[in-house]
Amino acid sequence: MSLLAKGILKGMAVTAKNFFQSYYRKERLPTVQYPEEKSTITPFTRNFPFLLYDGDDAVDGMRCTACTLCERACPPQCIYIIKDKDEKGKPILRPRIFDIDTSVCMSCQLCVEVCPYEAIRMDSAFELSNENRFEGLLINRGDLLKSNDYYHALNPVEARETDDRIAAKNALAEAKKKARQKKTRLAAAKAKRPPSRLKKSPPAREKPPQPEKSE
Amino acid sequence: MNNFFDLKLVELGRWIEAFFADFPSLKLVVHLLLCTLPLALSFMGAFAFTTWLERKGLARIQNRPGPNRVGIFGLLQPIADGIKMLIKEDIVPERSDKLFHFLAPIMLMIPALIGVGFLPLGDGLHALPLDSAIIFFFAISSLNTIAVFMAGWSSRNKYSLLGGMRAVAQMISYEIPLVLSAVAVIMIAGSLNAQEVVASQQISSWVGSGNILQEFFGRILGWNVFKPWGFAGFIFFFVAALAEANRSPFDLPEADSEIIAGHLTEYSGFKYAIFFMGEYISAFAIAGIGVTLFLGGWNGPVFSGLPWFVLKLFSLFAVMIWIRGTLPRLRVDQLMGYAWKFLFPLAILNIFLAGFYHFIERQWGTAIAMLAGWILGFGALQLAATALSRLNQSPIMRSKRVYQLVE
Amino acid sequence: MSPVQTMPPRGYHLSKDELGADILEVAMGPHHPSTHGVFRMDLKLDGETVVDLKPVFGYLHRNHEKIAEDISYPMSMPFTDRLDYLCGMTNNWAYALSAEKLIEIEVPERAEYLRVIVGELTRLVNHCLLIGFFINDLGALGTPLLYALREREKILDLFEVLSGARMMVNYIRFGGVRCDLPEGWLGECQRIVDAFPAFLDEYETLLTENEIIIARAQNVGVVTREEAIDFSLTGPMLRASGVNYDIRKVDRYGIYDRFDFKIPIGGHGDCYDRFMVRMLEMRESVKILKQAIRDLPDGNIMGKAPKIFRPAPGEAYGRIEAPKGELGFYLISDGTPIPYRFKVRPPSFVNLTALRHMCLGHKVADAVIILGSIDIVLGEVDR
Amino acid sequence: MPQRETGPIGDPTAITIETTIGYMGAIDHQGVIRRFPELEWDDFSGSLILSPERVDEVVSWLKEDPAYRLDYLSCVSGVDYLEKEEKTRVRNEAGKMVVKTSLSPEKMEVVYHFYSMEKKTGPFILKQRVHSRENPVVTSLTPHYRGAELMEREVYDLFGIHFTGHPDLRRILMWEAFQHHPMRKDYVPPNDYEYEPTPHGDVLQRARERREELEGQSP
Repeated sequence: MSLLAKGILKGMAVTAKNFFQSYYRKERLPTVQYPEEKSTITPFTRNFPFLLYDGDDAVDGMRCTACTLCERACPPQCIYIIKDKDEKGKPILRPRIFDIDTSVCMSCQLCVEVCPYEAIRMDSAFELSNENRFEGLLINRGDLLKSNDYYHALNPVEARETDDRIAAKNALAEAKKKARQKKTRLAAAKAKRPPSRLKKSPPAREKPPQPEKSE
Repeated sequence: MNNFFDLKLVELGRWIEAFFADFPSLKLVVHLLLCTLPLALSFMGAFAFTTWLERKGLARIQNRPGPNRVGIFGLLQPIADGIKMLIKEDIVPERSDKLFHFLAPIMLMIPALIGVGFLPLGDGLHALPLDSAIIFFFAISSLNTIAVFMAGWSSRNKYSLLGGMRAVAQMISYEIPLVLSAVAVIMIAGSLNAQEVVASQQISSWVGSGNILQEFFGRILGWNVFKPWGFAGFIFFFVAALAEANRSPFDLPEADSEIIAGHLTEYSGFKYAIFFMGEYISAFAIAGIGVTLFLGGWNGPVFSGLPWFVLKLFSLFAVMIWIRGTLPRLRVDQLMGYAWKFLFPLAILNIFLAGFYHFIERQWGTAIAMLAGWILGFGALQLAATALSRLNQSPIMRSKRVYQLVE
Repeated sequence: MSPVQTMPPRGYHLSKDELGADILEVAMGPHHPSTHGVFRMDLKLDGETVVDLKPVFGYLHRNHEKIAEDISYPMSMPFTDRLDYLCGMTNNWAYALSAEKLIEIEVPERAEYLRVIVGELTRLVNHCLLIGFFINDLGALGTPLLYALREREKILDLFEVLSGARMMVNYIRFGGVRCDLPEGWLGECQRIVDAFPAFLDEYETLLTENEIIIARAQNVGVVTREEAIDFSLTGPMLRASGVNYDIRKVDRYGIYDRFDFKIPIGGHGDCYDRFMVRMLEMRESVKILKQAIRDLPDGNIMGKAPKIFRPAPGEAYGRIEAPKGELGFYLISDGTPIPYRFKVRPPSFVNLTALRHMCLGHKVADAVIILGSIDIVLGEVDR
Repeated sequence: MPQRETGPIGDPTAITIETTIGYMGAIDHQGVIRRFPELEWDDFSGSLILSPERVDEVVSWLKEDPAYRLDYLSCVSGVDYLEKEEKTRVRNEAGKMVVKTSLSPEKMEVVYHFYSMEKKTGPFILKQRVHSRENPVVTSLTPHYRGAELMEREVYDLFGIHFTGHPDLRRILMWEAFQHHPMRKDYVPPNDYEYEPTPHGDVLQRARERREELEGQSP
């Protein structure tokens, strides 16, 4: 160590520069003062999942069909689904209970990726503190359901793409249905078939692709 | 001349004392209180302000805003901290030596406050105007070694013990270059009296002359730091003072990345606050004696007295903060080696240089002496420093490293 | 090379009787400011000198391997983020690489470029943080650390825009990457990469010539070339000892053979070399990034990955040059969608083997910086 | 043949660093088979299967032989095989892969991945196999590669495989008082967690059921 400690003086010049520049240069003072100002949340930020519904009524417009694909794909197993039934006990393609335990959820987005109905998306809300650490962090169906408009506000690009995809899928399903109807009509005209067969083919929109049991 | 502020303060003191003129027994008490209480309170206030200054300064160096929640610019942060410290639980380790654990912060606080009393704050503002103030100051300030070791030993914590051991080794070692660099000043000033040391640091032939320019520079150029031996001595003194006050880069006793907080590990709440305050006030005291010895004390152009002293004190502290924000810490063996193998010989050499400079100054007059002194003094010091650092460094560190970039 | 003695001969072992003094046993950790997590070193000190050191692991042990052997292959991907939680991208990549070896999926070119971009950004992130903490261990009060964090933050923001999360990215998939770049991302990335060398210059002015850092870090914790290979050290630690071995160059996984970059090699194998090798590596990463951004082709981002990942029975060992060293995943498949054996070869865990050897005979303060220079993350050491 | 770096550490000028390095070369397995014809060579995984007695001899040969110079031990992993009916793909006389069902006995393996830093080749896989799960004992490679020390300790801890010749064989990730070896396939996690009522319990129960269901499936 020489008396003229060159390296030390150089370092001190750097810190002095930083000290003074922090008063007039933005990049030298990047702190965000949290409660007053919030750092910009990008549309792609993911935090916890939410469920999408179309239209105005949250329950009727629900896209989720309770196929439990997301439940199976969830690595920490924090999704909990029970299928809905109508009064007669017949299953309806929609969850009666859809819970996500946010204290367990690790925001991995695998549920979003496996969902074939584009029904589940990631929210970027991050202020989720709660007084009750058990029930408070368990988000149920009512709180999870958000409208498509909310999704459009959250991430317009992706939401538009999703809408286009669904529209295309619906159109395809519609076309198929029409074709099938036409075919069956033709077939019915040609040869008499038992009506039960007709009844058996449900509209393609509601038919889930075979859930991958092994996944 | 312009030490108006100091004179008013002294007058105020006399005025208050005058109320008790009829009660001889009370008079002494009041006199003592007037000497000590404002001093203690103002230094505690300065401590509070400095914690804010340090946090803010460090934060700005580190590109963050620092405390800004309590009060404007976070100025009330020290008060909030104080309240927090007061209401915190005081945890004493189960198997600690409780008496010494309790006494250690007090033991640190007392010599720090006494040391402050020796500082000549202004013209006539001097709580303990002893003739041998400087030697007393060094004697008293070395007592905090004991306090730190008490804290380290009584906590019954291995980190505390390590910190205490480091503190003893470090403080005793750095006492020597500290005092030796002060010896040069005392030798030239010819007195151990702090006020006389301050008075010696103005060019007396210029100061009383009435010429504005001479008046102005007479009060600056006389400072010891503007003499070759004084400049070198100031650096030695400052380095040793950093070590004495446990400031970075010599904060080994409380090295947080190695031994957690050293002797402070087992302290919490109010005791910790006292410890903290004691360390800051001893840092103040040692910076104050540095101001007195090398930076001309309360001397200054335009006006002299307390404001100049405060200004110099805080500037010195700002440099300490700046250093703290920049430098990493030395290792314990390097620290000791630096004191004994580097600072100590250089400080001794510096005493001889001071005598030499003083001699030629008297013989040939100031201008030639300054030139010759600067050249010769600096040449000698630089030569010695280079030689010492060469001797102390291992050859592996001397070579410049080259890194190869390969495919 | 003859078989070396198992216990290092360096340092010294003194009994209480030999010295006539007490040996102080200090448990440094698990809650210690500079053990970088919950790690413990049981030190035996003679004064300040380390005479014996025992690393103690397992405070963060989650048994990641056991968890992964219970769930299907793709479901382990988010868990790999949590291994070395500073470098989620490279962990993803290493796992994807091993799984792709197992089932032989073609990765499209654009995805390979994206992997290189995020992988090298991760290297910047990790080295920034490591160097900051290393200097912090040396005792600088946070200033270099905070400068490094300032720069790291910008890259983490990029990651957030790209993948949705700053650290737990979960971005790379078997056969590609999860999503394509958002609009404007590449420009922003280019801007940050272009500005990065300025930061490195400032940082080097601040640190590399500092006499205290030189005195503290040089000749401390020396690992010679032969020892480094013998200890299975990898990454910057190995290269600081003078071994030219970078898996990016040796294996040329992904598309690393297309880029022009060099490997910095240290000559002394001490803490200062490890620090400098990382500094230089960052510059090389910037070089790679510039080339990758320039050459990024259009096209698919996902290869033809099967929907159900069910590899044939077999085994695969894939390794990449993660910022900390060789990160390997050893997968054994028994034909089910669940891995039969899932083994992580964590670089920082293996690098810790040399800790005791490096620390013996040095001071306590050196033990701290040696640990800092190894660059450990306890999520990875304990898994 | 790249020149090997020589010279003492501490002298940067003494280091000559090879300027070109090629792709990672594959290791010529035939040489090993020629040298140790009696050893079992698993063509399927490309690995040499050893019984613990031969380890010292084989490994020191691999390390010293100029054609191999396996100086770098990359990874040590334990594998636990329960006794089970196994379907293996084998090549029949016609050269076609057919699935053959056989009862594979219980065994434990320690898998070593070697590379050569000098020759930039690898990996070479070596498996130490023991046919006992009760008290498996294999030979430690730590005397040959000090890098194996912690990795072998980990295998010992998680699989319960003893390494003879290991200097410091203690548990590493689990605590000393822990009884079991959690990475073994028949390890059942004890149900002694600090229990707190969580709404998550049902989910976990269903996950467990599904796992059992999955495990019941065959490929």
